[in-house]
Amino acid sequence: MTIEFSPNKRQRETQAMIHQFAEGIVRPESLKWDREHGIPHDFLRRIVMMAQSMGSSALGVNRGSGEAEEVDLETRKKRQIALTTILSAEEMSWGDAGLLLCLPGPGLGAPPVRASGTPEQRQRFFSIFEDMSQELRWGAYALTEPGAGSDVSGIRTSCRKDGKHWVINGRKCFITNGARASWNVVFATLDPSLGRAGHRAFVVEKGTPGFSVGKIEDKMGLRASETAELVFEDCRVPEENLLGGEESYKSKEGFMTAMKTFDNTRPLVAAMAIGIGRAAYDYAVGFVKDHYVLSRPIPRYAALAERLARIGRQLEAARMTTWRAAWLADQGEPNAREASICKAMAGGAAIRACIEAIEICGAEGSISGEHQLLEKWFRDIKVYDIFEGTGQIQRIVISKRLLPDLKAF
Amino acid sequence: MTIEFSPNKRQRETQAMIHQFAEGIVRPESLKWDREHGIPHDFLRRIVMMAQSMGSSALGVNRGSGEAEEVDLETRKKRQIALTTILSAEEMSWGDAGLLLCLPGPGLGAPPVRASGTPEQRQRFFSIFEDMSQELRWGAYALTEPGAGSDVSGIRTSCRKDGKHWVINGRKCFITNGARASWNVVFATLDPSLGRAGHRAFVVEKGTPGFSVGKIEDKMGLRASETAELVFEDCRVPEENLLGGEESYKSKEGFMTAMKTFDNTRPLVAAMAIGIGRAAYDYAVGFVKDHYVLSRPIPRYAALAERLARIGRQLEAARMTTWRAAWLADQGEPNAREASICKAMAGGAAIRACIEAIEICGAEGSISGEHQLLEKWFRDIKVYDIFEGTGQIQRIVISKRLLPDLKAF
Amino acid sequence: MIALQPTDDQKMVRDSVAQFAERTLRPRLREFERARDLPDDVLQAAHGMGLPLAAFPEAAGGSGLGVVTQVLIEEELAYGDPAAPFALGGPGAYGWAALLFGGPEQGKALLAPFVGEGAHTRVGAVAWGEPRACRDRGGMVTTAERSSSGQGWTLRGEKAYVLNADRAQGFIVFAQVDAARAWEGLGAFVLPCDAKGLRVLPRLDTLGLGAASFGGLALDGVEVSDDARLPLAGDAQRLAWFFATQGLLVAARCVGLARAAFETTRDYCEQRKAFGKPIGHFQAVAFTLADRNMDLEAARTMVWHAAWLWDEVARGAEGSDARSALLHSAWAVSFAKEAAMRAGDDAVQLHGGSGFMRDYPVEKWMRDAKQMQLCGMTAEQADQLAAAIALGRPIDPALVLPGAESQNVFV
Amino acid sequence: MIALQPTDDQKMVRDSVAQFAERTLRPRLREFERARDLPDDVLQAAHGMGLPLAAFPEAAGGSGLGVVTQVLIEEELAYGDPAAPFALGGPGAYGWAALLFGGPEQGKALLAPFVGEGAHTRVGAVAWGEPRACRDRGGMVTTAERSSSGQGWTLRGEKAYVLNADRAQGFIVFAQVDAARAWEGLGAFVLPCDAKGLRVLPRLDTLGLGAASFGGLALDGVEVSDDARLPLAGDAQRLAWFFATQGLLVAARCVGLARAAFETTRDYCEQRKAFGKPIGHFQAVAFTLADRNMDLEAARTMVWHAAWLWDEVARGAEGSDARSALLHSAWAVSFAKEAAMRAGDDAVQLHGGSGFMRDYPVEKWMRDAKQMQLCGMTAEQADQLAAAIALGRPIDPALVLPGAESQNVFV
Repeated sequence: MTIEFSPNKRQRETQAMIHQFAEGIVRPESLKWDREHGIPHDFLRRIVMMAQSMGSSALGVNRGSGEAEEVDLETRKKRQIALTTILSAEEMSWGDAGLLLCLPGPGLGAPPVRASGTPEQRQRFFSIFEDMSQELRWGAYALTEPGAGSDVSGIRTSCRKDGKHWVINGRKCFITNGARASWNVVFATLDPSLGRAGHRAFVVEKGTPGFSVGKIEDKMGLRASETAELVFEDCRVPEENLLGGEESYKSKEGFMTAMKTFDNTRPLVAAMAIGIGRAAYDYAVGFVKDHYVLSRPIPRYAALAERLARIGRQLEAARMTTWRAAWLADQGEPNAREASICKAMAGGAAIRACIEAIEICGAEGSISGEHQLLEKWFRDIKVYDIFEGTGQIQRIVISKRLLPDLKAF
Repeated sequence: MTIEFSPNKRQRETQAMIHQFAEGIVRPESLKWDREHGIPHDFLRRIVMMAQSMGSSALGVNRGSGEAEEVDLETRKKRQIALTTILSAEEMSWGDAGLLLCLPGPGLGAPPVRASGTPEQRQRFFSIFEDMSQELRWGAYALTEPGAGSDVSGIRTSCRKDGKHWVINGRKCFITNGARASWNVVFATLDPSLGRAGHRAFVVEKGTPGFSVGKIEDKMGLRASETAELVFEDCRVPEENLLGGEESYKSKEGFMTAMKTFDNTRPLVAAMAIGIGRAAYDYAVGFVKDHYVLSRPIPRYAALAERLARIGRQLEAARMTTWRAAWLADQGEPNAREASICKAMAGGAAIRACIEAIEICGAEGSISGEHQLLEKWFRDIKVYDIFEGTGQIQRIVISKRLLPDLKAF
Repeated sequence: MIALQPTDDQKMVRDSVAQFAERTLRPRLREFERARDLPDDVLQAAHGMGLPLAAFPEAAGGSGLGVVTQVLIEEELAYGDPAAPFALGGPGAYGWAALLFGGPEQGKALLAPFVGEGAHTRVGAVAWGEPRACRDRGGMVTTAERSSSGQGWTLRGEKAYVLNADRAQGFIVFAQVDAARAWEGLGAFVLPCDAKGLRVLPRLDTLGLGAASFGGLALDGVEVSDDARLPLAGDAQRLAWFFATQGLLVAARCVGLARAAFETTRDYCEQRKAFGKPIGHFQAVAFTLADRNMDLEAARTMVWHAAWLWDEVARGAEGSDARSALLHSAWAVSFAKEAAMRAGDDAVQLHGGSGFMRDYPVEKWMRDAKQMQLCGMTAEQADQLAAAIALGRPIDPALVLPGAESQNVFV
Repeated sequence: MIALQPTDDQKMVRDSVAQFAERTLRPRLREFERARDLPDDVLQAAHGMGLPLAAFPEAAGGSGLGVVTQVLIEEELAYGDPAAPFALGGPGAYGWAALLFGGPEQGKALLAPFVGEGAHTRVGAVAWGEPRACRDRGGMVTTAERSSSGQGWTLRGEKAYVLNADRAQGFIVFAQVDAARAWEGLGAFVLPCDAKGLRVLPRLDTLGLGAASFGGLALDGVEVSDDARLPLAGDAQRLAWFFATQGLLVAARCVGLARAAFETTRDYCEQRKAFGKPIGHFQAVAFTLADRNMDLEAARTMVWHAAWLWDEVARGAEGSDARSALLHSAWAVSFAKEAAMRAGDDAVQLHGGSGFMRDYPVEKWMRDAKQMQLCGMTAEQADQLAAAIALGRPIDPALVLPGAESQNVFV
């Protein structure tokens, strides 16, 4: 082993390719998508084609999560899958964070299916994404409920066995791509009093009787991305869609699956946040270069420089912890604490970056227009310190690992 | 009523007088006291004489707490006792915070005796401070124990009645002037299991059998002030020294006395902290004026200005909340939340002020020498966010008043 | 004397505004945002209460209630909807500029249209900002040149970040009169909205305060007479004075926003349960609420303090002094603006996922808070002002006044 | 490739230093502070391990282990006692300056005395800072003038904030050679401690790092020969390079201090009980620990990153680039220095009253942290450096280099 900080050749190429794509093709459309609350399917289709044509982890983010099989540790180490994914994710969301969430594919539904699905289920639910030339498809992850956000163990959506089906009743909210998804991984409980042991995860397919889509959320930001409410009224799910099959629930698996997903996705979300923060930082740097006559002394220069430097270093700090969490994942080492650290740092740093970048640009920074996406990033970023576990939740995770005797607050 | 921010004539005179005294007489000695761990008695005597000669609340701080009787609300409103006290305290501790703690008089022992003492006790314990021309005298307040700091309800020092005496056993620590005090107000418990109801407060006089002084603390700062450990081994206190007499303990009084003291003293401590913070701020301003050639552009000027302004405004913010807490006290209105707010803000702001002031002055700011007290203030200030309730404790108090249902964490 | 309680008269004004804010503004703030305007009934009500003229001297047709009363009003209005005080119209900054740079007489004349019948439809605006920095010197790109006739002035250039640009009947436009004197060589000119050569630029789409209108002006050789020039707009001290007072009013609105965000969030944290208890009963959440409550108490008292100093200056009280009023305004502005941003940010944070949804007001308040930081005077400019005073330095317009190379702000 | 684990060799070095730090330094840190020095046995042990020469190139008599290994060592030493790495003696900054401004040959010659027998008693020092700003121009007050003979130089002035001034056998002194060129007109001169006209000023009494010696020099017409001047000290880029690398080593020490404060405090919070449970089990306390732990992880990785970049530059790796090394050093310096200050501050805070007492190490760490912020390069200078690079601006010595008008630092 050694200490090195240079992405390998393939990673650098991927970064460069995505950056070019983000700058030249994504950014010019970004504001339109935000205002029209969505991204045209033909645009998404072009991306999918592009990715496929280039094969490899061209759109690392998407592909990284798109594989049906857990890869063995050696390949993982060799390909640095987690690292490659976060490097791509930062570039991607530097271009537009909404697009990244809209990308066709199993998305956040992938990790639980891959981690806990039976071979048959993995085959069945991943295969639909192999050819999307005719139709785009999505998978989604439905855990949050009106009454259970940070406290995932508090879910009330119920499930009971009835013959060869499971009957699900309840509501899920804030589900990314939940309405367009071909299937949602839905968490429910046999009996709240059983706590985590009572949890079950199901793959609920579009069109399942009793499953309907509630309201589509009107959000502060990420408005190109669909956030849906899912309604389950005596929704009958065939037993073969119980994730992992009956057997696997002898242990706490059900709930652990949810958690596992978080450990995998927190560095990814951190990288996305850093991408937005960096976009704001780059914008501010560019603004200063364009708007100020730097050839002569700017009275406020020193104060301005300090602001810029603070943004830059906070983002770099978050980036380094994110690299670390991902690197550990690729080493097959536990990284729960590190994953929470990078998520918490990235959320905070990126929000500060957007708040401060607007301050640097002054009134101009608050205006929405072509090539003026700063105000959009300000609207997009805030949720990155909330979903996949708020900053508070991350600190709870970290605390528990720092203080072994600490069970709960 | 009205909204006004001008101290009255008498308050302004007092401020000016103390400021002059602090600058001309106190500051030049300050470092010596710090290094020699004390202030010569003849110097303290001079101050006492001075104060008496000038009568009035010349040394508001000391006198404010020196009166045996609770003044009635009307006089209180008219004389603005609390406000006058904090205005004086800020000036005083701008000069030297240690001196303020060393001033002869009942000090922090005064509030509980005044609030809960019987007329006879008030007479007996306050009278000794009337004439200190021959001998300087102190009172002190002994609550904290090695095992009970923030958690004052956790005291273990025990007391039991034995004939006409109370027998006290235990240790008190971090007691300001505890060793030199003619009497200490000591909190003990009949039985920890009784909780607050079991608490009793005693006035333990110097020389009481079984009472001895443990180690004198070697501290980060405030080194001119004496911080003592007090040891009670079968210490026999005459029953007439039970503060308030048996009767008064039918209720939770005992513990409430301790709390009452805090409500009274928190704005005072806040003002002291602001005084130190302002000393650091003024030093930094003066340093910039002296060391920089302001007649020509200073490249770092804008960054420097921001630092200075931040210090100034944080201190002003703390000052305003302190004025508010004291003003409420003078109005006879409850001010527990406001008292904790100003204590928490002042501690934080003053510490930042000292940290940042040194940063502004650079290496020079870290050097100890005549007219170079910045490093001393840095050492003095930290404890102001700790004693009389840490910043965390203040926030607990505030939280409970913001969230009525919240009983404890 | 030190006293921290409004007079009975002030209480009465404040309470009636508070009622207006709670009953009329708060329930409709999303409606205003979508409409990008305040409806006529709201404007009439506000003007009926005399809010836009409260602080102006009686001599100039105002109610002469002073700045302290004004900040009490601003806090309540912003508590209802932070965008409302920006969208209310009336003389606003135009009125303050008229008095400050025109003097009492001219000021009175310029304020006249805003008094009495139908005043609620009248709006004044100040055009200060510019889109780009002047490349070759300090000061502004927009110029005012002596007309060929030797009489009157000709204005050329583009003004930006003008509040109510598309609603105002009258503008006070700042332009460079004497290029050589840079920031010291500015002039202020009164223009009617129908002046020949004056074009109002398209309204801007902003991050927050959606009900308020922000825009700009194009000046293609606008001719004005000599008496359209306000005589006192030349000196930096007075300009700093103008921006500090405008900033202070915005600071008061920041206090209102911070209070709205704090109270709404506290209530949410009392009701919302997680892990078996109200989230407010977790220390990390409770302490955040405590910190925001501290911000609020401090910011309000600082704003009161600065406002009181201005009233003292106005009535020429013994020992009163504009520099001290400037210093305390600067402190209040930077503290209150940052406090409002923290309040909005934490409000969304503590609401969790719901905070990000437009069903709740907190995401709007977070956007409004950021937008407000860019109105009147920024925290950075205020800090520069405070430091200059603390150091006994002359006020450097290039640091303290808004501009492409300090920070542009909406006026 | 991205990899974040020391090599086996690096681990071996780090572990042995860690052992030294825990067994020899930590238990005696108050002893060192009172003695205001490190005792001979400690110096011998450290030099026996080759610590002072670890990073210097083999060609110059060093161990050639590189900067990454050096920062691993610095962290461990500071973890033992933050003052130790400053008080260890050896070539230190003198060695770095010799190589950087003298070039490989002269550098090697100047480093020679620090290699081999009895080296542990030898100390080098760099005299950069000055007590007062130059009134009439940028640059330094201390001058180096051509001697009347036309041969050699004469140095006049006063140098301040010199680490090990009273211990060094040799100095590298910076002085103004060409007044007209201000910061670009500096020269560096090698002086023996017994040079005629050189007076070592009394040791200073500082806030923290008590075991380290800080002082100054008076130069009353010190004559030096031509070859005493280091040829490459002229350009600002190289000077920034020097301070950035020195700052990076201090940043590594900040990481060590932060780790010591964090671990000690975490343990305290696990044991200390209040309200019936360990105080660490209250969210406000636990989250503070979590935040300091985040600081620590981030700061360390940032320091590694910058150090790795310098090693890449040193070995002329493809695509390596000093500007990027400067940028990452600047980020690491400002982040680590602020992280250390937060760590010290919170350590005292969470220890409560005990934290204020000298029976516990935390109050010392808080003072040391503040002192360290003023060594090598300040966070403010680092931020100015980082911003200049981000903006593609030339590096302004008046903003980035220590000086009476930026911030003096101890070198």
